[in-house]
Amino acid sequence: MTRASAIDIQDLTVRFADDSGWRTAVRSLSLQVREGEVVGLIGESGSGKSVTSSSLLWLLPLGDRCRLTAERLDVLGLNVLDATEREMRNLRGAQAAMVFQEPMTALDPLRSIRRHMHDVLLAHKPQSSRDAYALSKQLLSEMGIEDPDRVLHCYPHQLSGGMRQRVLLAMAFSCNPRLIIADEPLTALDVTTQHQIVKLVRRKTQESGVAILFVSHDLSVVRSLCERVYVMYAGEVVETGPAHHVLTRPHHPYTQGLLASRPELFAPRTRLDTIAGQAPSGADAAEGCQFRDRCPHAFEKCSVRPPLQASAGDPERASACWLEGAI
Amino acid sequence: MMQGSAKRRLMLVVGGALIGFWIVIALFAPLVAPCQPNDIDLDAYLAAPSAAHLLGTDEVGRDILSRVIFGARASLLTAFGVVAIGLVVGGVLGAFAGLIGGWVDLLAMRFVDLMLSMPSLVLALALTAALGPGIENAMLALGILSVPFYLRFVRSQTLLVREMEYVKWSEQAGASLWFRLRRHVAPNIAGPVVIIATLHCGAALLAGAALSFIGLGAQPPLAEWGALVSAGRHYILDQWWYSLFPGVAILSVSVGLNLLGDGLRDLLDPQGDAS
Amino acid sequence: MIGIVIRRLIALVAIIIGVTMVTFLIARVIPGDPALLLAGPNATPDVVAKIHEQLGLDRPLHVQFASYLDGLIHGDFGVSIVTRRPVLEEITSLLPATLELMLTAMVLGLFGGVSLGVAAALYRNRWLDHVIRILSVTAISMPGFWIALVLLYLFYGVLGWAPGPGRFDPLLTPPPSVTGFLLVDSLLALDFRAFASAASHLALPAITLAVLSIGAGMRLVRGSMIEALSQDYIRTARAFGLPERKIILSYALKNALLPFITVFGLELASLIFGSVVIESIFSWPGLGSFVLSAIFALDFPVIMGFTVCASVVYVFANLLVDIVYLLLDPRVRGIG
Amino acid sequence: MSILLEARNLTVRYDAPAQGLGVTKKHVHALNGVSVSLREGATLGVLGESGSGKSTLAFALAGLAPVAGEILFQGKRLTPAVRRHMRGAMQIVFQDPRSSLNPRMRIWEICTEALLLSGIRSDKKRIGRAEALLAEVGLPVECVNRYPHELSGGQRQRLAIARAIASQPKLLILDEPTSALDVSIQAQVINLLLDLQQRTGMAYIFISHDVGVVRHMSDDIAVMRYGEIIETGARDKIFDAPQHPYTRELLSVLS
Repeated sequence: MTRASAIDIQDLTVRFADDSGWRTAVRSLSLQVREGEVVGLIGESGSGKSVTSSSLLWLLPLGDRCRLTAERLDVLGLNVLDATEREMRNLRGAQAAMVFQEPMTALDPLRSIRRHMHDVLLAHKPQSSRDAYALSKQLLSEMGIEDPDRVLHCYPHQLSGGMRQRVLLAMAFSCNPRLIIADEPLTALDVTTQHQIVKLVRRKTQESGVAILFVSHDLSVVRSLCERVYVMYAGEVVETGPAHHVLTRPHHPYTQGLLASRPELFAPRTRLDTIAGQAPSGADAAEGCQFRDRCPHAFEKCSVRPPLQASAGDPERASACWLEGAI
Repeated sequence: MMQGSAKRRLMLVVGGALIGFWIVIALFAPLVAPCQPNDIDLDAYLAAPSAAHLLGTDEVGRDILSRVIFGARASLLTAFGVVAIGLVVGGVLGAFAGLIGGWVDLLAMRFVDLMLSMPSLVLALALTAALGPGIENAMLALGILSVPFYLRFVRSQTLLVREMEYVKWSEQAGASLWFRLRRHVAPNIAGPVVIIATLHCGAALLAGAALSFIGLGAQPPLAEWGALVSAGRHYILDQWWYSLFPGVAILSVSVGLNLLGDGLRDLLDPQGDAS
Repeated sequence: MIGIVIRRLIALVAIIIGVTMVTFLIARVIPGDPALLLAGPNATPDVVAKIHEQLGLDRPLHVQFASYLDGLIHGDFGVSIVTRRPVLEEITSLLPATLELMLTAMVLGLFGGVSLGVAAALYRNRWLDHVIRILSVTAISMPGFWIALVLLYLFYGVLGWAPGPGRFDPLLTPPPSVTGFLLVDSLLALDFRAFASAASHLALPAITLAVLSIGAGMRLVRGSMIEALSQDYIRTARAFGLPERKIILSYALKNALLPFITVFGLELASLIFGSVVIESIFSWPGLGSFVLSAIFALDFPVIMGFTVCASVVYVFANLLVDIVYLLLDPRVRGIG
Repeated sequence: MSILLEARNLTVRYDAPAQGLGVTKKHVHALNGVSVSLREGATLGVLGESGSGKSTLAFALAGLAPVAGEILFQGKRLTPAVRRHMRGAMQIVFQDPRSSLNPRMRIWEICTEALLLSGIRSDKKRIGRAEALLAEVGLPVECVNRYPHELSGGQRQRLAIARAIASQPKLLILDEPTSALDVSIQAQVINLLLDLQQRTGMAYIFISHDVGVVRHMSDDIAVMRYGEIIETGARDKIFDAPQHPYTRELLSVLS
């Protein structure tokens, strides 16, 4: 615990309004990423993982329809809650960069790759456009792009999804950030392309010592890439700990169910274990454990919300279940 | 949020109320109007608004309020007529072209491309002039020239829905063209078509009034809003009320139709607040 | 890219022939017999037959059309029945006045529409947005001829800020004609009194014409700007710390203006129509007034000539718009 | 067991549109000489990445794409006339349960569309059948009168399955039926499909990019790339000893 923290979230709550009322997307969430650490954030759709990652760089559409409260929201030592617009701009891109899920729409269709990259480089460090070009070229080759000159002159629609994601990664690494927030960066890609990008990210992290918050729903990718993991369900962290341990011997019934329902674990053409029912739809759910309606172990005490408590046998691990350690 | 849906409802209510108000006025004009629209009273020409004539009188002493009230009939009928001609002819041809495809579609689209590459209001001007001035001819000209617009819109909507997976499912399950049109395509394009027709109705009202204003539409002594504004233009510096009130009538119906159209669009597509 | 332009140019020729044909049909077939109109109600059949021969109306329709088309190609639009002068000559002599009016209205419409639309989008759902939206609905709902009268009453009749109808102060000497645009000519002659007079006469009719396109323009720009601002690439740009100014101007606005460009070409049609309706109100000595009087004199050569010219200008303007679009959008640039 | 479906040398060519977004191509081979065969009651898994032509294969088999080649179903050559005659013996479930359900129809209307097509017009009969179908796919019966947007993603996919099995088909073409779903919901749908197959003896063509799911569902597997089948055979053979290097690359993800 000697390393300084890259991300420090305490008690984050984000609520959205729609026609039917307020909906809690993230509920008193706490999360830490230390400098140089690769941390996974796992959850199914609607679990609040993308909202959490967007709130770090203050990219939520805050206003009448979206409210955010937190006890602490620090990114690389900057208090994001009170930061000025200028401080945020210096943080974004330069020290903390973000990569998104959809490489197909994350780039402006009317701007060439060269101008995209120059925009980022020039926004954070005044330099000649010749230098920016040389740097862009180098960054692209580091991302495994063989003909960076051609790619730089392309427009986004001329590149495949995998290529675009490489470009976005190159942009993310362009100012030597200390933190990268990757929001489902692989989901829209083919399996074989995913494989290559994972290898690339792993190499780059080892080289640069950047901290990564890797948001995903893919258990196997997170297990192979991350040191620690947070598992989210219905806006809350239900379990956390070293990735390998949590994703092989989960403590929380939800994580257990999630792992058990993967077809890979079963003999072909047999029934899978499933989590019954479906996640709460978000309109402010009842008090207590959000998972209790789907949980095989639910009992009376579950009507009170269980805190995230450290595991007795392993202080690195914690889960939000009254039966922690017992199941 | 609540605010959004309340605003949407407000637009619908205001728009609907304006249109409803004028339709009622047009239907019951003889009951509502204080005078006959063509009653001449040469002693009270160009009178200012007063208790006897709420909106004043024109150059031969006709009651302007009554003429505005009766004018609703001609003005609204023209606008509705234009939309009806365009919608029925263009809509049927468009749905047909979209579903049949092939060379029928190709031919129809070349024709539409040609027609839409011309300035249709200018053509309407020439066509009305050729047909001879008159409110029916103005309506006919505007209606005919809006056919390609509806044809293209209904066709594109039909093509869009045709490609949806539920229509594909129906097709592989053995549903006939007619079945798919009736069960799947029609219910799903009805909304957008109604919205477009509502908005176009506002444009048609303005175009019809403009033709009447320049003298190609309604002929005297027929009361029509555009013609009323036109008759009052010579007195605008002294008897401003003459032209003002029929203009306000046009404006209110047109605003009503636009609000109604926008409100319906928001209702159909609450996310896309792009109007 | 060049392929597309060539293809569009070929299509253009077809469209112009089509336009001419439609106009021709409107003028020749629908009203029945122009000779009857010309000869008046009391003409004897002999007179009518003679006019037929003179106008070439006794020949088959397609022959008539071919000869009309042939005339057009050689710049022969026929002779005005009323003024007895060649139609083309009339049109070219009146064109500068109308063009000056329309271009001014277009510039006003463009700037007004884009800036108000962008402002509404940036202040979405706040009071500025609501005010702009109400203004835009009102603007597109107002009949142009009525706006003209209201403006004339207010600014000429009541306030006396604007000069009365006409294009220029009759007591001043107009600047020597170079371009035919009074604004430009007076500046070239360094005659600032003439410029002030021309500008003040131009103000009301230009504003009247511009109101309609401002209303439509701001609706469209607001919508496409909101759409553009919600795109993923805006979020990417923010996430990489680009300055907000840059995000709005280089990323969002550029994308938002693409749909606006196409619509702006289509707006030209309502400007042409509007000029016919409005010019006579302001006694503007342009094509619109001329055509309007031709319509009531049943001066078909003029009506046809005007319709054909307006259509050709319109078609060309839209071709230009398409080319600009091609230049701006790399997604279609590479094709064809 | 007898052969249910035999497709020989299927080829689908799209003329790339002259104008459009993306790269210009002329004559794209979406499907290039593909042959598959399927026994009654068995499952053929089709594995491929985006653009491999696997969805085009589904469309071609369902008669929704202009296809060259020959399809034999229960020994009969499928022509448009034969297809009309055998209404409902072959059905399809699409990937996106959002666009595959008509938003303006009620749930009972959606899942009994096949009945209406086969001439059962009585609403009462259809509602009764709809309730039975909903129960069969594990949807609450009280939602017969609702609209699809009131259902969750997993429920919509159940509804799409109910609609497909209403005509008691012999073959169900499943085009990425679980790809839009979360893992925990995906498992429920997979179980449903396995149960249905066991109960009714339907054959499946199961199309997916997910190696794990395809392996779990299939008896035989065909691996597709660039509109062609590059490797095909029994599941265990493909997984234990993949021949083609691309297959090996795909499967390496699983380990």
